[in-house]
Amino acid sequence: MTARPTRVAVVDDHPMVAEGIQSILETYDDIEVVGVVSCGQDAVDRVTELAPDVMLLDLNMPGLGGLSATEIILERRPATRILILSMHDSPEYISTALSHGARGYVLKDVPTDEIKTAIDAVMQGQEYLCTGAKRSL
Amino acid sequence: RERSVADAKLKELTQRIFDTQEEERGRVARELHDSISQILVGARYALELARRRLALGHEKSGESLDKSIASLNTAIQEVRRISRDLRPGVLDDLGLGPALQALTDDFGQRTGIDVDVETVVFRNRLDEEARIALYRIAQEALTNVERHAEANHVSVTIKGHRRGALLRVADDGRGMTWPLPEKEGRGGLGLRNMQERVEQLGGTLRVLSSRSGTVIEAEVPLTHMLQPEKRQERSA
Amino acid sequence: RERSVADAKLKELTQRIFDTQEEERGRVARELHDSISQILVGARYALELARRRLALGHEKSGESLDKSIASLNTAIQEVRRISRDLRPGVLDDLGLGPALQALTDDFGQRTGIDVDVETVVFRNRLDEEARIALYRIAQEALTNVERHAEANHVSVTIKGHRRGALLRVADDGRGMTWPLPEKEGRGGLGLRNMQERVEQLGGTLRVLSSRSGTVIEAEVPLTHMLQPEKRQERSA
Ligand SMILES: Nc1ncnc2c1ncn2[C@@H]1O[C@H](COP(=O)(O)OP(=O)(O)OP(=O)(O)O)[C@@H](O)[C@H]1O
Ligand SMILES: Nc1ncnc2c1ncn2[C@@H]1O[C@H](COP(=O)(O)OP(=O)(O)OP(=O)(O)O)[C@@H](O)[C@H]1O
Ligand SMILES: [K+]
Ligand SMILES: [Mg+2]
Ligand SMILES: [Mg+2]
Ligand SMILES: [Mg+2]
Repeated sequence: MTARPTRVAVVDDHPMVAEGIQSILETYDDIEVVGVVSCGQDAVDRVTELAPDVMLLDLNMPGLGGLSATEIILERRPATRILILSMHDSPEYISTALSHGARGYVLKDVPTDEIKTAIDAVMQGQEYLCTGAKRSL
Repeated sequence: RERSVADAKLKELTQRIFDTQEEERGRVARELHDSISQILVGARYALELARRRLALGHEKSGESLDKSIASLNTAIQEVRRISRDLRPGVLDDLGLGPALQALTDDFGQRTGIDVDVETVVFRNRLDEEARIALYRIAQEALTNVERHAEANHVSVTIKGHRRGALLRVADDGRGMTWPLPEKEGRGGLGLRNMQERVEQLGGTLRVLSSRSGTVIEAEVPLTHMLQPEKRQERSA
Repeated sequence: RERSVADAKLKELTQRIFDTQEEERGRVARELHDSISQILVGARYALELARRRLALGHEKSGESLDKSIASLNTAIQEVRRISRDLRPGVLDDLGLGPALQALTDDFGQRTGIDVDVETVVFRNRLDEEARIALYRIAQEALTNVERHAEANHVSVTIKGHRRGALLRVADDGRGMTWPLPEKEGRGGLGLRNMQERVEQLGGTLRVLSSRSGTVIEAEVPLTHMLQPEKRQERSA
C-alpha cells in the first residue's frame, strides 16, 4: 500500500450518483476524494488542477461524453488512471472504453466494494474489468 | 390508380408511425436509462452507506437511510409518470371518463390552464379500440392547446347519444386557419393522426376554429359501443 | 368493387399498424407499472421498516436494509432490460456494428441457433435514421428466423461500399415462397415493414429464398452516410 491516500476524482452528471460515490469513498482511510465534477468538459478542464491518481468517469453525460473525455484527459495528463463507471453492461462498451485508453470498467450497480477493488487494482497497474458484465469478452 | 393512391396513403401513415414510434422509444429508453436508473443507483449508494455505518455502529446511518427513501420516492413517481404517459392504467381499468379526468387534472397542473371535464355518462361502453383512439385524440388536442392556443380555458366533454359517442375539446385561444394552408415540407402530424384514428373507427373529425378559439369534435358510431349485455368483465 | 376491396384491406392494415403501436405502449406501461413500481414500493417498505427499527435501536434493522438493497438491484436490472429492449444504448453510443454484435449474442443465447456477425468496418458512419432502420430490420429478420426458418445457422453482415451500406441476414432454413402468395385474412407485417423502412431511406430491400434458406439484403444509399468531418460529437 502507498503511504499517502489515493487521490480520486469523481465525474458524473447525476448528482445523487456522484454524491453517493463520494460518501462511500470517504469511508475508506486510504482514499482521498479530491474533486467531484458534473460533466465531461469540467473533467477535462480541471484534471491538471485536481491531479487525481484515479478518475472515476461516467460514460453517458450531456455534452462531452466519457469516451471522448477519456482521450482528451489522457492527452493532457497521461498519468491519470481512468476508470469508467457506467450503467451499460454490454461487453461492447468495455472493449471500446479500453481502446480509448481507460484502465478499467465498473458497472454502477455492482456492490460498492467493487469500486474500491477497482481503484486498488488500477493503482497497482492492473486492468480492472467488472465482474457484472453480461457476457465475458 | 385508386389503388396506388390508397397505397401511397398507407405508406405515408406507416412512415409517420415509424417516426413517432422511434422517437417515443428513444425518449422512454433514455428516460429510463439516464434518469430512473441513476436515481435508483443513487438510492443504492445511500443504502450501502447506511449499511456500512450501521455495521460500524455509526450514528449517521439514519441520515443515509432517509436520503435513500427520498430517492426511492422520486423514482417511484417518475416510473409512474412514464408508465401513465405511455398508457394510463385508468383507461383500461376504469374506462374513458376517468382516464380523461386524470389526463386533464395533470394537464391543468402542468400548464396552469383552467380545464374542466364533463362526462355525460352513458350506459353503453366504448370498445377498446374506440376508447384508446378517443383518449389519444384528447391527448393530442390538449398538447396542441398547450403549444399553440394561448388559451385561458379548455373544456373536454365526452357524451353518448343515439348515434354513437362524441368527444369534444374546446379552447378559448387564438384559433388557427382551418383547413391548414398547404405548406412546403411536412406540417404537423397531430391533426392528421386524429383524423386517421377517427376514420379508422368509421367516425368523423370536425375542426372549428375562429379568433375566439378552437373546437375539436370526434364522433364515433354506435358500432363501437358495447351493448350492456355484451359488456366484457372489467378488471376495474 | 375493386375499390372497396382495396379500401377494406387498407383499413385493416392501418388498424394493425395502430394496434402494434398501442400494444407496445401498453406492454411497456404495464411492465413499468406492474413490475418496476411494485418492486420499488416493496423496497421502500423494507426501508421504512429498517428506519423504524433503527430509531428504536432494534438489532434487526440491518436485515431489512439488505432486503431493500436486493429489491433495488432487481429493479435496476429490470429497468435496464426494458430500456434496452426499447432502444439499445449501444446503437446510439457505439454505432450499428456493436449493436448488431450485442443483438446477435442475445439471439444466439436465447434460441440456441448458431449465429455469426461480420462487420466490415467503414470510415463513414451511418446517420441516425439509417442506423435505427437497419437495426430494426436485422431485429425483425432474426425474429423471422427464430419463428419460421427452422435454421441451424444465421449470419449477419454489415458493410460499407462505394454506393452506400449493405445489411445482410442469411439463414440456412426451410425458405419460403417469395413473393408471398396473396392470402385471405392477415399476412405478416414484418417483411412489409422492412420494405417500408428501407424505401424511406431511398434504399432497396432484396429477399432471396429457396429450399436451402433465406437471405434478406437491405441496401442504403450514400446519402445516409456521415462524412468523417461531419461526424457528430457522441455523448457516449
Ligand atoms: N388548439 C389550437 N389552437 C391554435 N392553433 C392550433 C391548435 N391546434 C393546432 N393548431 C395549429 O395547427 C397546426 C397543426 O397542428 P398539428 O397538431 O397537426 O401539428 P403540430 O402540433 O404543429 O405538430 P405535431 O402535433 O406533429 O407535434 C399547429 O402548428 C398550430 O399552428
Ligand atoms: N427466414 C424465414 N424463413 C422461412 N420463412 C420465412 C422467413 N421469414 C419470413 N418467412 C415467411 O414469411 C411470412 C411473412 O413474414 P412476416 O415477417 O412478414 O410476417 P410474420 O412473421 O408471419 O408476422 P409478423 O412479422 O407480423 O409478426 C412468415 O409468416 C413466414 O411464413
Ligand atoms: K452511463
Ligand atoms: Mg450519466
Ligand atoms: Mg400537435
Ligand atoms: Mg415476422
